[in-house]
Amino acid sequence: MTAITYLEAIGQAMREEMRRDESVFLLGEDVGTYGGAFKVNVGLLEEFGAERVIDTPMAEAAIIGSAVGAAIMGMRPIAEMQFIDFITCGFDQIVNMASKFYWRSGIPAPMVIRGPSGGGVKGGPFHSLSPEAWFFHVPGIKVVVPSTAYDAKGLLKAAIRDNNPVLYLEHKLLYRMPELREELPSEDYVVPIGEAIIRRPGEDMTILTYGAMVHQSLKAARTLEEQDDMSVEVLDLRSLVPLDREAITESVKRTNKVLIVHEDTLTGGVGAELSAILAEDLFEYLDGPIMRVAAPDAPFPYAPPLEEAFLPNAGKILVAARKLAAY
Amino acid sequence: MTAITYLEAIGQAMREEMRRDESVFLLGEDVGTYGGAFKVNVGLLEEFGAERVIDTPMAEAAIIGSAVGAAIMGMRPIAEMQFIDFITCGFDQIVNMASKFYWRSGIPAPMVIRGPSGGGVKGGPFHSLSPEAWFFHVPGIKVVVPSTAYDAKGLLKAAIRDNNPVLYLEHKLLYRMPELREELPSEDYVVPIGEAIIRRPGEDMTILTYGAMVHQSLKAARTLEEQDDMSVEVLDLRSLVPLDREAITESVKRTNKVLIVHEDTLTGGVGAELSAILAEDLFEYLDGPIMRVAAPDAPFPYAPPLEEAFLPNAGKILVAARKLAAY
Amino acid sequence: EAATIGAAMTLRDGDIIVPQHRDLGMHLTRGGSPRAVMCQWMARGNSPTLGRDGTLHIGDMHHGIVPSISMLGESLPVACGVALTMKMRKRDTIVMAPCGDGATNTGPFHEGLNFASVQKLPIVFIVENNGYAYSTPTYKQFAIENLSDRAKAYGMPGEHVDGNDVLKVMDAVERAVEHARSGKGPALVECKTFRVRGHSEADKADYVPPELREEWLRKDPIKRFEAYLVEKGILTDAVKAEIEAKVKAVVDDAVSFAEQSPAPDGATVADYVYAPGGPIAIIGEPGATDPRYVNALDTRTGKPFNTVADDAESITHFEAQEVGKR
Amino acid sequence: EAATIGAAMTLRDGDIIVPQHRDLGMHLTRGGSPRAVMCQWMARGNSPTLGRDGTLHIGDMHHGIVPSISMLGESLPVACGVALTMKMRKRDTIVMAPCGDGATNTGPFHEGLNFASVQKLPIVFIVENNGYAYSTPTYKQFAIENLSDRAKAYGMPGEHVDGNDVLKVMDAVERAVEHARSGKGPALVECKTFRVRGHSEADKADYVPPELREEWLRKDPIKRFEAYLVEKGILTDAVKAEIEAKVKAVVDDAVSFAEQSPAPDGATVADYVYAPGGPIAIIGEPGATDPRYVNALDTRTGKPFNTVADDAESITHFEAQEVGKR
Ligand SMILES: Cc1ncc(C[n+]2csc(CCOP(=O)(O)OP(=O)(O)O)c2C)c(N)n1
Ligand SMILES: Cc1ncc(C[n+]2csc(CCOP(=O)(O)OP(=O)(O)O)c2C)c(N)n1
Ligand SMILES: [Mg+2]
Ligand SMILES: [Mg+2]
Repeated sequence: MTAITYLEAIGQAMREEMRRDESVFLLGEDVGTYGGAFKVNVGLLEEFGAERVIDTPMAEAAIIGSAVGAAIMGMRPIAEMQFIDFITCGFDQIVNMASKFYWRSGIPAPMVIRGPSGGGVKGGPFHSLSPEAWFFHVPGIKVVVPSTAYDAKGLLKAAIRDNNPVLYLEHKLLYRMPELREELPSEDYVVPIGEAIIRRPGEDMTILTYGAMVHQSLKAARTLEEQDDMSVEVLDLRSLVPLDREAITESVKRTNKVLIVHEDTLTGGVGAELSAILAEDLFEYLDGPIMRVAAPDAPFPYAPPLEEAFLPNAGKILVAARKLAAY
Repeated sequence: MTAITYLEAIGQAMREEMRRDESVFLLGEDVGTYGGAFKVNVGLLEEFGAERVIDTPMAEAAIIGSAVGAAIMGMRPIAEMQFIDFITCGFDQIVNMASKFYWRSGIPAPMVIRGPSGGGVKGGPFHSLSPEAWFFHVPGIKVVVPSTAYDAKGLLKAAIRDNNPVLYLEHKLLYRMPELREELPSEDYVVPIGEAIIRRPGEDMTILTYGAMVHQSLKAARTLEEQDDMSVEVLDLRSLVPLDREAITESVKRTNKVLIVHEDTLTGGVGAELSAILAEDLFEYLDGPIMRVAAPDAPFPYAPPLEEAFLPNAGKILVAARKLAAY
Repeated sequence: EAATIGAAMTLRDGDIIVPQHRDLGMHLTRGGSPRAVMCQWMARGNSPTLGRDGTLHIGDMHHGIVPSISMLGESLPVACGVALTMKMRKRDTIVMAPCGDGATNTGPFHEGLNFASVQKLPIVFIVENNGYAYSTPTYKQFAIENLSDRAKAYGMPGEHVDGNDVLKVMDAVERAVEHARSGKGPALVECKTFRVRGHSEADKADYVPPELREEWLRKDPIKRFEAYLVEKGILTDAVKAEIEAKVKAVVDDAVSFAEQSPAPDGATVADYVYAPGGPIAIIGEPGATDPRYVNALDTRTGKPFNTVADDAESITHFEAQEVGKR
Repeated sequence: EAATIGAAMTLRDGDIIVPQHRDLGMHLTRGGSPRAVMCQWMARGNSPTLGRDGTLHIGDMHHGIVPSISMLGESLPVACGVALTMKMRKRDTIVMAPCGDGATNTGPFHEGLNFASVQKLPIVFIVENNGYAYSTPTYKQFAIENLSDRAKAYGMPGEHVDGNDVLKVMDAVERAVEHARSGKGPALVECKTFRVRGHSEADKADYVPPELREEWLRKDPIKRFEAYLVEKGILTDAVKAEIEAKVKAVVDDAVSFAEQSPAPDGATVADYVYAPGGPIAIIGEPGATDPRYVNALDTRTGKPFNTVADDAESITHFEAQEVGKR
């Protein structure tokens, strides 16, 4: 058994679920013949045929809406956005149709919406989106964000088996990252939706993060240990909806200092809610301000120097962590 | 001069701006002949003709997209959503087209998107939306929320004259509320975007709120004075983007306790960001947890007992305020 | 009425409708429960939406009715997904998806019809052209004479018919149904009718020229069908009285049932946002209503879905069949 | 190339184009600056987007080029707003809005074309049908032969033409332009062509049948036009050499200019999100470039918009006119 990439883990999850359950199918733009813009789906068309791996016209409302229609029939569609940025073109289908279906009718809509998200690959303003905050605010849809190959596979399987609409955000920067290659269990497994994981235990400070920023946070945490001999805990949320409040609370009660890190822009981001939860529930436990490291409130820029300045990274996390530690 | 309603104030603002500036025009579904679903635009078609008061097909992307096209030509379109809920059908035009236009090209897109928002009128899941959180998280668009007739007129005029896309959220519950009738200045005035206002000064606690909840907060504040002899300050944000950080900071530094109130659902709402800002910048000034009163994380329900249970109100604010005071 | 009911009359068991806000007749013709409709309008706790919604956005998959939402046009892509499932499951059932003249101008209408056509999905699209979208007359909505021509943009057959003549409607829709059922893909029928009353109760509709309304009132589909039945000697005064009595009984029953039904409990306001875990049945397959499936019953209540008439009110069902036979 | 350039050749001063990702030729034909294009591709600080974007999403209103975004189809409603302004200002100018075969399947395409038609807007829609949307062949995108038939759904004239014959394209588009300019409303022209290379540099396009590509390579629009010019005795080896030299000079100049241009300063990453206040000119009116207007100059830099060729490179402009005359 060989170590596989984050990208291959996603493909494996789909293949295994489609083999396991004939109600699972994939639809989207260029998902079949081409295998997806990043070749995530390579081999699926050959194995499952054009009826279960559907190349659609360029029409996000049709893709997501059809997924809803199939889901309420009891199928488990996976709707792929060629880039997650295009989810804005099917927005209404998600927030008004899919998310409210069970609540208003008792009919579950088990479906997954997935696609390449995030920046760091010179994608520019329309191919680098971190869309989680919009859907984090929409009751009725779950949101998961894998940061490792193991989770990429386990969370996608869990999402496919979930009876609700699940937004699965895969980070294109992690797709082929060599450091993320992993040997995965040969037997079937899922990563339950709603469980955060401590990537690095620590005593002096908790970093709450998810997605690609988990790796930047770990890098910063290592430096802080070496250079400042600080013990920083890194909690990978993995699932944003539902949120693992116990894990967050447990960690912050121990460390008493919190740094929140995400790639998405600052204002109104997921980090704001994390901070608000702590400021309300754990006020007595806080020994310092709740700090956030996130992208500035601007659209996502293309030019390397701008993208570099825009994205949070280990260096920026380090600065904030030291400031917080000194508090 | 007679006292006019919040709804009439909106109509007045459009009429006066259309008289003042021929580049201002209105487009949307049933805005002309019918005068809008709530008759906000009555008389405009008669005065300005079908070229400047355009009844469109039912097509939100066309409405908003056309507004963008006219705006970059130097016009100042007002795009009306029949109910603000339908803004989800034109979402991409707002977040990817309008909001990023100046940033990526240097070409301003001066336009207003407005429509009836909010609940309390048996509107049910698709006619009661508070959409501010989504756009609060989108750099490039401003968001204003008037709570009085004076502000309804002044903020709309400011929005129309602004050189950026502005989302103007009028609250349908306030449209004809008798208590909100006001005599407005006969001379031209605007309410500058970005300035909060203290609706009620106080020493013991600050309530940060906006829109219809301003009135519920004031009601609660009066009760707290009478029954608990507490002096509660109510700060009406009026503008969510840009946010009046000075006003917020100044107030909280004085009162040291903060209660955030909004009608929108809790998780990922605007209140989360307000709390996060305070937890980061004013940590030393806080004598208690930052509390929030908002709608539960569920779609907006129709039946009166459910709507009653769903919406925040003076009673719920009272409970939270007393809890916070007791802290 | 002629359009929505006439169209529904052409369907069989296993077919699925995706009705919109004007399609009460389609609901009832397909067995929709008058009690459920009344409970829904009165927002009772036992309504299909448990009081969450108050409009005709009701239905359940086991009985072939897809609940819609207010955003018009958005149901059409959903109809595609339902039909796609039928196609994948190699069924000979079809989907009927009606929409208004206004809805034909929405993006989802275009995306849905095009996708249906490319995938050769078994769908019959019914365009109920009633002359207005709220206050907006058709000439302010589109620059074509017949919305049936929009079918040409997707390579599907389209025809238009007098929507106030129930027999003509059935005739045209049957052709479309036949086309869809035989695997040739979707078809569209435009039913030309008129909204003689306001868009909603609040709407006085003073924007409608009186003579236009007069003209259409003369074309009243019910009166016309009635006259036809009388002429054919099918509808005697006795039969008519009998039917009216039945209908009145059904309505009275529904109203009093709804009036006696409880309002929803405010304490449940945050409930039912997420569906529970467990196996899901593919609707329409044998055993799909086995309680072990999460979608077999309404898991919010643990009871069967209640959007379709049960014995207590089956009279309507019978009613529909009656009309059906003629 | 024939489609986008041929179409652009039919325009006049004051007309505005809303080009998409394939329309470099349209940019240049309308005076777009090769230097700006190169700076944009190399993401220089002096590019039209100041390095914010790296694709052909450039333009400026004063020079009649609307910058587009990646979301295909969404530019069409925007084109309507531009044309609506022309109509309100009683101008005889028009908008040209191209899109691909794939984009014709999007909701905004439908909403935009329908709105344009209802409002009788002066727009010419050019559908560049190049056989594929990324890897998706037309038969997986729509079930019709000619996308020009989609015009029928909106009541606007539509025709299709060999998109690899620049003269035929100009001929057909001129008719459409004439129609739009005369106030009769929008018109659509489908140019049938082919994408002989990959969708992007990364795409090997191995999904395209070799023989199909071969067939289209034989129809190469440039070779064909060249042969025609030679036959007509317009294009002699001398003239050709001269043109090629000019073009090479222009490209070399653009490349070296871009290479010497500075990268954007990371410190500006949070800038330019909101436009400053002040009076706005209506584009195309006398005095619209008076610096007192916020949209007269690029207020991000305080300099004129730089998307159109200036004297230093006006050679291309001249180039376009040259070709134009023939
Ligand atoms: C996407 C969307 N935009 C706006 C509305 C508001 N609205 C409700 S009904 C209506 C008119 C619908 O006209 P039509 O489709 O012809 O249906 P009819 O009511 O005439 O049967 C409008 C604009 C809506 N429901 N959905
Ligand atoms: C709304 C939207 N969805 C998806 C994409 C991703 N995408 C980029 S190009 C492309 C194919 C476009 O095909 P077509 O419109 O024919 O243009 P062409 O590239 O063939 O000229 C797709 C699907 C997009 N740009 N916009
Ligand atoms: Mg209608
Ligand atoms: Mg193409």
